[in-house]
Amino acid sequence: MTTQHVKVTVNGEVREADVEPRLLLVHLLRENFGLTGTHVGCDTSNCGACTVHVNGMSAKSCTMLAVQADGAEVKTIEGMANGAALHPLQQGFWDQHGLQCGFCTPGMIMQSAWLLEQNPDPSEDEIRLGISGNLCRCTGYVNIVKAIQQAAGELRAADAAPVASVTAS
Amino acid sequence: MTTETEPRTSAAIGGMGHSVKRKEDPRFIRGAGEYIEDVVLPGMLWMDIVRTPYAHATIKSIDASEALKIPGVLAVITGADLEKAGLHWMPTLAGDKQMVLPTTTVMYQAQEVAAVVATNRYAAADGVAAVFVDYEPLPVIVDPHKSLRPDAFVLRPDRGPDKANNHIWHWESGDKAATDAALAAAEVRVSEDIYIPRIHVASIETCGCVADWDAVRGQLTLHMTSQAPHAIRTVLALVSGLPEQNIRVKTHDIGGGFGGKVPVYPGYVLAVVASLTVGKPVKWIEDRSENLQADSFARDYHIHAELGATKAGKITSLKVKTIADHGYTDAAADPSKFPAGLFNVITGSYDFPNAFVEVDGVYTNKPPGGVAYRCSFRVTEAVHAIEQMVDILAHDIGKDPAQLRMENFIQPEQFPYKTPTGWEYDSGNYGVALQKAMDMIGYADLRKEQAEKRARGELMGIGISSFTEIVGAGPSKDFDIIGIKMFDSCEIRVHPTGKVTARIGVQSQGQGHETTFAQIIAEELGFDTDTAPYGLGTYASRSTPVAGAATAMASRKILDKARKIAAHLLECAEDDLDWEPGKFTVKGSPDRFKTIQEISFAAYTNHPQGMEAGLEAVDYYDPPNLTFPFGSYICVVDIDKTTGQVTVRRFVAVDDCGNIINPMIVDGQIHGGLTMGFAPALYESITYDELGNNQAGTFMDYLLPTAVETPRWETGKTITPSPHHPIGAKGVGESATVGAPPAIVNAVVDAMWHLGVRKIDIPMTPQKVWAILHEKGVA
Amino acid sequence: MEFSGAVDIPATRDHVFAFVTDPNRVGACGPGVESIEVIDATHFRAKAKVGVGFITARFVVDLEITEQRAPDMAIIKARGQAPGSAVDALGRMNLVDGAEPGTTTMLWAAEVNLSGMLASVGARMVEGTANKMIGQAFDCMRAKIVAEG
Amino acid sequence: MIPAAFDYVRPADIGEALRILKEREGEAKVLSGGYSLLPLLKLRLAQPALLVDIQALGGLDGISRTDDDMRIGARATHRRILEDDGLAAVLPIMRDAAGGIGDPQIRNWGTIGGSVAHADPAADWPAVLQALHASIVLRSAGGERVVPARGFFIDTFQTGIEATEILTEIRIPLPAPRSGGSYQKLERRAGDFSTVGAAVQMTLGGDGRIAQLGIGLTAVGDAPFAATHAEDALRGAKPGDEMFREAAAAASRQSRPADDSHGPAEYKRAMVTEMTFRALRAAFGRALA
Repeated sequence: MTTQHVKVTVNGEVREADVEPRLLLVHLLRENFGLTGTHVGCDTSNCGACTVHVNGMSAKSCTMLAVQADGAEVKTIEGMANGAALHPLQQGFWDQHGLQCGFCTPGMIMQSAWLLEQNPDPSEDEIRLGISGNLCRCTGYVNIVKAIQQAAGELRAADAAPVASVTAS
Repeated sequence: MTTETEPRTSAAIGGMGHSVKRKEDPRFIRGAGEYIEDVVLPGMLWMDIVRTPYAHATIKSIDASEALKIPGVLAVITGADLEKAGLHWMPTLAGDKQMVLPTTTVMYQAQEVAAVVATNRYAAADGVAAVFVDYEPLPVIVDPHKSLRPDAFVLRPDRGPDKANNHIWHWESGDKAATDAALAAAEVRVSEDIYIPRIHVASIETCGCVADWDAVRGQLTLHMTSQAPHAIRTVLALVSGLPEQNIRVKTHDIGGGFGGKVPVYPGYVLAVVASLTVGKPVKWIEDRSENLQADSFARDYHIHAELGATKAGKITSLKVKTIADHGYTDAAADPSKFPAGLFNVITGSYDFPNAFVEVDGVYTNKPPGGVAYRCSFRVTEAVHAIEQMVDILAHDIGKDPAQLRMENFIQPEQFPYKTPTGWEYDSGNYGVALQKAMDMIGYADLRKEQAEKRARGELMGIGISSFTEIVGAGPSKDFDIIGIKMFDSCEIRVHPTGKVTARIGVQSQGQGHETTFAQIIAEELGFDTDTAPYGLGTYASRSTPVAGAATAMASRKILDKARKIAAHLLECAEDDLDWEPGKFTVKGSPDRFKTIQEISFAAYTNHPQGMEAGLEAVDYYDPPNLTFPFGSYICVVDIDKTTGQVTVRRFVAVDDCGNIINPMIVDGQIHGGLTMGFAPALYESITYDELGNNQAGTFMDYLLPTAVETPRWETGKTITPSPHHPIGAKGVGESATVGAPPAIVNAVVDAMWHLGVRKIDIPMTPQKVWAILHEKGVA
Repeated sequence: MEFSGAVDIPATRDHVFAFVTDPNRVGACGPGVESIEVIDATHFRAKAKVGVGFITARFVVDLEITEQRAPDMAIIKARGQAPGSAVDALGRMNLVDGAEPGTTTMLWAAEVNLSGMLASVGARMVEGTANKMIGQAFDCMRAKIVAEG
Repeated sequence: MIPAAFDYVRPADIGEALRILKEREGEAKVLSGGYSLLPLLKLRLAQPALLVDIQALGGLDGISRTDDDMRIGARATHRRILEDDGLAAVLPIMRDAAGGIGDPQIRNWGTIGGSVAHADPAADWPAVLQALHASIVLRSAGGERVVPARGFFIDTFQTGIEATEILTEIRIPLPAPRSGGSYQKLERRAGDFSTVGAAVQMTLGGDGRIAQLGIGLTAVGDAPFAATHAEDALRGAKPGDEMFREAAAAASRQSRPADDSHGPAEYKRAMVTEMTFRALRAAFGRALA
């Protein structure tokens, strides 16, 4: 079988692998790179559990080939926290009980992060539309919406704060 | 009954009533949960499964030669291979049997036919595509009514000449003669056929396992995503002949279960066989199509219900005849004495003397049915029927459905209440819950709005469901599964440093057990804990009612000993001590106290002479009765006449699950349960064409609701503690799934009743609603 | 799925009958047929790549002439199998004299059953596709018979 | 679900891409965003020998305006089209359609060219291009040809693209003043394929009558098609609900839906009437605005 070399910057770190062209990006992340926070839920690009960012855009990594991502910047759930400090979305999901079994959560957080980059102050309708490509079977979405709202508020506050106080914190 | 309670413990202790943040979440939000697909063992191989396109066919031959030529493919396992070892059939939890792999005949589309073992999942998939199976198709039965006809072919000749038909079992409850007499005498009779289709739990994580056979130690470890690891272990022991102590079933984080991860699927056994064959760990993870086409299903109940009442609207009798489509084998996970589960809770929240229920289980060419879908043992089916029948009666006699319910509810002073089908409801206060829901939603104003809209030709409906759930299986005199009693246990050990380890018998699938069980211990003893599992598994919302009770009882045993130690330390009599969570204080001397941490240390270092050291206790809780959570839901829908689309505008859910351990988690469970009631009401169903092809084999056609359609749930509570439960709790994870569908159905019918619409089966898809409106000349 | 139709062919019934019951001649008109293996006078096995656009599946098709009465009628059973999918078809053909002397009208009816993955995920395209393939097959037969003269 | 094996190339420029397509004619399949193709590869319903990924080809993802038309690069994503204010100002129907495709992730990666070349009868763009009388630009080693969208969609998953061609651009004639368009989609749930979709682009004449009209329908035939009977009924007519209803009924009669999980053909035909009526009304409203 022919393999191709791929080089991907994942969460800021350059990672390389020789892969079959048919290897799905999600399998490259999970099996070659050991980043198992990204999950597979449906195979048909409906559930969004595999959502990651590729070159700053949210993508369903089960519907993308590893070779398509060659040369790209990829961000996964493992890259969201800054050491011990949780990303505001991670904090929001925890505080607001925005998860139960946790399986859809990484994809949900990655999609929400992309949503808030596009629209820092979304309405509830915009949030719900923004996560319409991510299915959750446990929560009924109510607390997920609250979690995203909490994070949006926090991120806006951080943006509005003077730079000095951010660096001081 | 109250509607709110003040926590007894401080926020720092975080006992019952506190919205303690979940202890399990930090790993999940970082992507550090460990689900079954994340398990990687050294030298691990992959297994993939060849499945039949035919729903019923003879296997003429299986040719694996091309598959074995593919680089990486190591073995292909067929039914013939299993037959040599007697592994081709396995028992089901319901006492039927199921094929691991067929040797002669496939019984449903996507049934397992062969397993391919390879060095990686891509090669395994290639191997599956290269196995050539030659089939001779046979006639197919997908309709259980046809299956019962005398001229129907026999699906399961293996059951022997005594059972040469497709009828599995008959089960009945109540007094038939009295019910017939009451119905004959009734001033008003209402009868309807109600079908609840096949649905699939479709947890976002599919099923899978890693089987690891250690030939040197003779030890099999099965890593899996299962709600019932102990039942799996028992079945594996029965099938494989390995002694139970040589089998270890290890569950990891579970990406949703809802009942779908209780059964033993052939894939698990195949992975075990594969590991035994090749001597290496073997991983099998099903894909979504396999999950939707081959895993066990819920519902598929064909119900005929008849209600008798007075003209004034007092219900006098209920008679129900049901056909339960179980597919080609009865693999339900019901308690052994209850082949139709707790379906005879069908008299619901109402006080009437006569009821008779009968259910017949039937085979068809479909995958095994009868598993839960976030519901206790057929209670959803029961509630679906009674709540629709009550609404139809109300409409027929021209009485408001809320009023009719109020007039027929079992009244608070009637508890404990014996139902005509033999259940003893421990507690309830139904009218208050319904009134609260009506107040929250503004019922009277909605009825006015509806009248105005109807005058303008617009379709708006209001639907109510006042359900009674039944959870906490169960008392061991009645409840076992393949002989295993359904008690649950908790073992608590307090370490000298005041840290606690608790081992409980239930498996979390996202309900937050790590947190809520810690809260019970905090409530009882005043400290924080870590937990680990042992027991029969989580199904039927039984974690809190059964294992939660065990946890409280074990805590109380510890408290008894702690009191003795405290008396010793404080040099006083046990009776002179006051307890509050966290410390014992000498009566009248608030400065003389010992904290539970101090007592814990003393238990190992300074315990009274003659007392055994340590501080630990075990409790096997065998509940004296089940618990009966209830609630009242009200739903408002608008219907687009031109397209048939139903929109749930508002949905108020008032639940009573007794005393609440963690309000935040309870609300989360209710939101989720409501969504899994909403989904089959409007979107989800698995249908089959006449050849037995599953018509919803991917998420493109099996429609899980997204955040866009899902209503913005409004929740409220009443609190009626269970009188026999140590902490007065009941269990809540499924109530909403049970209660929600009829509220939505009733709302849709209510919107169209004036057009002559009496009922509509779920899912109420746009095309179905439109067809009705079209027939009535409205669309 | 049931399909039926009638095709006028400018050739005699004997000629048409001989053509449609000869796998080596009629085989090339089967949708996507890549090879035909004659097992005996009434049993054949074909390999065919069937699909629409770039959506295709490779089928192994077993054909059997289950009944024939020259030059009037024939019944053919076909079973095609591909990974995860199967197709079963029963075709019945009656030949009658056409309006013009020396011509034949072929009345045909087919019942086609699809099982497995294609039936589950491809339902919305199956009927139209099957209809077209059958139409193309008969057009092909007609053209070949005419070409044979 | 695992695709069958294939080779993959990512040519750096269009010349190289076209050369590869020529060399591997019949075996190669162009890969754009991948959101239509990959699910089929994973189901093994498509097994090309070679994927030619055109992501590195420059200049194919722009949206620009000439004196005559709007030009949308084949690799413009649904999201880019959704967010382009200039395009929405001229052709609001494009925003209607883009916003209803799939979900946010799919809109981030799926491209208009990919969708058009894929020709799923339930996809939205093909019907919109019918209504707009758009043209499709196809490039091969031999040069470029521009073909009308009407007639381009031959059948389910079949178009007029040759195996050696790459779809590079969509051209939409600039609408005259007093024009409006609308795309109305009926779906079972957010992110679902259309049950029925109706695209209408209308231009009013100085006399207030309908001067030009295009109607395209989604998911009710083997391929997306123009509802020419309805167009004929309305061209030159005075716009109004009654006329719209009649025309919508004509569109319905021309449609050829199949029974499937979205509903029986009868339901779909009724929905063609309803969605076409809605689109006509909305387009008319926009033409007046």
